[in-house]
Amino acid sequence: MAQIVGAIATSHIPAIGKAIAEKRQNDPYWKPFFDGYAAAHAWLKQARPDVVVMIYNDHGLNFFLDKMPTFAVGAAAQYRSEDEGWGLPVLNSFPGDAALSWHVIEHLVADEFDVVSCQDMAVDHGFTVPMNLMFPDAGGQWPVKTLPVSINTVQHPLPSPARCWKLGRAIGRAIESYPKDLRVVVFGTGGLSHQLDGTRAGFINKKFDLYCLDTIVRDPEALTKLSVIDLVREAGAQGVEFLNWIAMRGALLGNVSQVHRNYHIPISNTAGATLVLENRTAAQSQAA
Amino acid sequence: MAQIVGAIATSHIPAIGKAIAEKRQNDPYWKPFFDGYAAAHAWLKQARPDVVVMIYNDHGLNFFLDKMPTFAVGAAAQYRSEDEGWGLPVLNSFPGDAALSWHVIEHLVADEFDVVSCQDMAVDHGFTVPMNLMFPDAGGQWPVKTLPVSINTVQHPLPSPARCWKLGRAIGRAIESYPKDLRVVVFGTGGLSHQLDGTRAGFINKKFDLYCLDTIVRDPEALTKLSVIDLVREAGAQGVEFLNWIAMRGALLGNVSQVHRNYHIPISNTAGATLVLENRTAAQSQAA
Amino acid sequence: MQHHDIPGTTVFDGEQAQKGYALNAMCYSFNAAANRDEFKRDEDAYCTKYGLNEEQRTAIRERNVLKLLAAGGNVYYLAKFAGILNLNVQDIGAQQTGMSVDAFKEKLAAAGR
Amino acid sequence: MQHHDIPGTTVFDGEQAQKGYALNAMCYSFNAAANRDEFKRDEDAYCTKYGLNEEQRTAIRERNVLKLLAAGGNVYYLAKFAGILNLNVQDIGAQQTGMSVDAFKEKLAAAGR
Ligand SMILES: [Fe+3]
Ligand SMILES: [Fe+3]
Repeated sequence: MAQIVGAIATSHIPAIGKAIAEKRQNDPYWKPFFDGYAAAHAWLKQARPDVVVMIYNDHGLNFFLDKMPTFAVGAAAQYRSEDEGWGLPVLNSFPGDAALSWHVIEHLVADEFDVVSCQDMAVDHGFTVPMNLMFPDAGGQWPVKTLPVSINTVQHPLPSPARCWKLGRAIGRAIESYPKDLRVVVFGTGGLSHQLDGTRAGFINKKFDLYCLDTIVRDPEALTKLSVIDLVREAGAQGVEFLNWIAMRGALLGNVSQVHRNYHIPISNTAGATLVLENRTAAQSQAA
Repeated sequence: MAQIVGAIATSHIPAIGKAIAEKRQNDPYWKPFFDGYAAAHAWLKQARPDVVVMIYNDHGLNFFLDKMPTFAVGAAAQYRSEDEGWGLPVLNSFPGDAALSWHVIEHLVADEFDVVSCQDMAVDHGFTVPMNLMFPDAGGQWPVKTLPVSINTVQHPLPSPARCWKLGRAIGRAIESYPKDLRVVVFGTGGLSHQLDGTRAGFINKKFDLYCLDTIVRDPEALTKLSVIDLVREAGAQGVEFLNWIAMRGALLGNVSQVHRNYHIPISNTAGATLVLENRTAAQSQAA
Repeated sequence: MQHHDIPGTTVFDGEQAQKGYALNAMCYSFNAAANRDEFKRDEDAYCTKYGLNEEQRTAIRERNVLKLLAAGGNVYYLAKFAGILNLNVQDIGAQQTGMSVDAFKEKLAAAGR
Repeated sequence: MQHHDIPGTTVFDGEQAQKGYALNAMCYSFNAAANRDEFKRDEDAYCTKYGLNEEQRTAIRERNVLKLLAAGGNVYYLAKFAGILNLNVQDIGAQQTGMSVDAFKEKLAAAGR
């Protein structure tokens, strides 16, 4: 059966993609940030995922206001990287696993999640930057299959933290019921606190971010008591991306332990953060 | 407060639209069918709706497999009629009520329905044929505002009858909480039994249709025990459109009585049917 | 994907969808009159534009609905292809069931009695 | 729609969306380089093509982010307009808060200590 061996949460700021494209990882501004990923790379090497379930938010590449999903799940053979308006280099397409996608979609709909299925899908920096960060030696050939899940952060009303948590739980159950021996890592991307628009642009809330980093490991359901407006208030208008982290954490159905954590202010306008979590289910513990 | 005064369920077959466009309502084939709408027209006259909530299924005009919603809710100022591939005359746009749409969307998301919001939307025969049937004297100026709700019947997995019933309940609650004195009628369109594809093309199941027509009035929750596959088996591959009727019925939160019923085989490949229901809530009974 | 034993019926699930995406995308394009005209001018080039595979091209060329379904076509999009050929749902129903159109219509009428 | 008293923040809800659809549609088109080039060649014509109202046109002409937001713009689409102008998020942050870019960057850094 497929197993979720762990999860990685990471910021996905476009400026990171730009720095990678311009090979600036060793610039003084960037070095402390990129160095923070060494522990994640080491963990990924031993985790050996076959599939990455990528929970992120489209920022206006694949979806527009004419048809704005709450939850969208990719079901394509591959996912395209495209120009998002800033002329950054486009990356190689990301392989999908359509059979797994449809298995997940069937389970989510059966669990009463009213998803949008996407058989042709472009994935933006919310997806591509974390892939670039976590697989820096990919050299054009992504070493995993991917399964995108995009959560609406663009057009309020957004799904609540509680709803996103439940989505994560359902994704976890769906993966664990898949009858192929796949090793799966769930990514949750975006955040942490930031705000780009309004006179509160530049808002960062370190105190709340640290609370989120602590709580998401040891008491994630406490986060489901927050409303979307709480997130806007405390984490900034774009800090609502923390919904992706909540869904990611929900997918870990076993015993969860923290492998690594990093917090770095600022990356662009954002409080940058990374979290690596291990998930040990009963099945995995028996096999060990 | 807005009130749902009743509901109309009706088939929406394109051939009806063609017959209307070609002014064939009095042909021998069509006369018995169109005559059956007189009672619905009479009821609508006294119901005087300000808004029609149109629960239907897009058949491949507004949505494609690249982004296939489970539930989509219109939020535009107006909705366009467009060519669906058969060159039928396009109708005048249908006015929307964006404020009401957003109120409904906010409530649905708060009730954990993961809807797609649509700020620019073309509506196909599932929407336009019932409008044409129910407002034959519109003369180009639709006399009501409209709020489209499209349910996926194209790409399995489809939402279950139980899920569609719950959607209807939530729509009913959302409408009844709207602080403007609007008179609302809910339309549920499509069906009844039919199958267009495969060697079972032409399948019609009168017995099951009559069961549906009886049960949807007096014991609608019995229908929530059916699976989508039950509907495919009993009502035909396209008979799954009955999901729209189930959602319509779910929106009627008060005491429901049948005003009119008609059943007519065949219209094109389909068992044509119409149902007019009155909804009396506590508020309405007090006002009477 | 579950397989359901419903006679003469293929449920359009993920498995079917994966087979037929190119074919369905082409037929979805037939909403627009300009696209229908372009197809009519050169069917082969239009099929190439949409990347149809050999099985799908053959089914299109043969106007064979059962073959189009087997190649992953979804009837809602195939109906727009049928529209180009001026075929209605009784025509395609008759074709799929191997009946004459009159016999097919009589079967429908009989279901009502 | 509920109004939330979050300082310096407008929640992009249905009310904002209704104001800004044309503006957001135009900015969404800037994903494609060909559209960005067309806009650069004749901004006025491009705004007309998308049906922007006077308030939105003025805000575009003035490159004023707060005015664009007030006219119903959503920052995710406005970011693509900013990209045409080679402005990054610190540039637009500085503009909206009335600071110099250096002061804005310092404010961000200070939030980390
Ligand atoms: Fe982001
Ligand atoms: Fe239909």
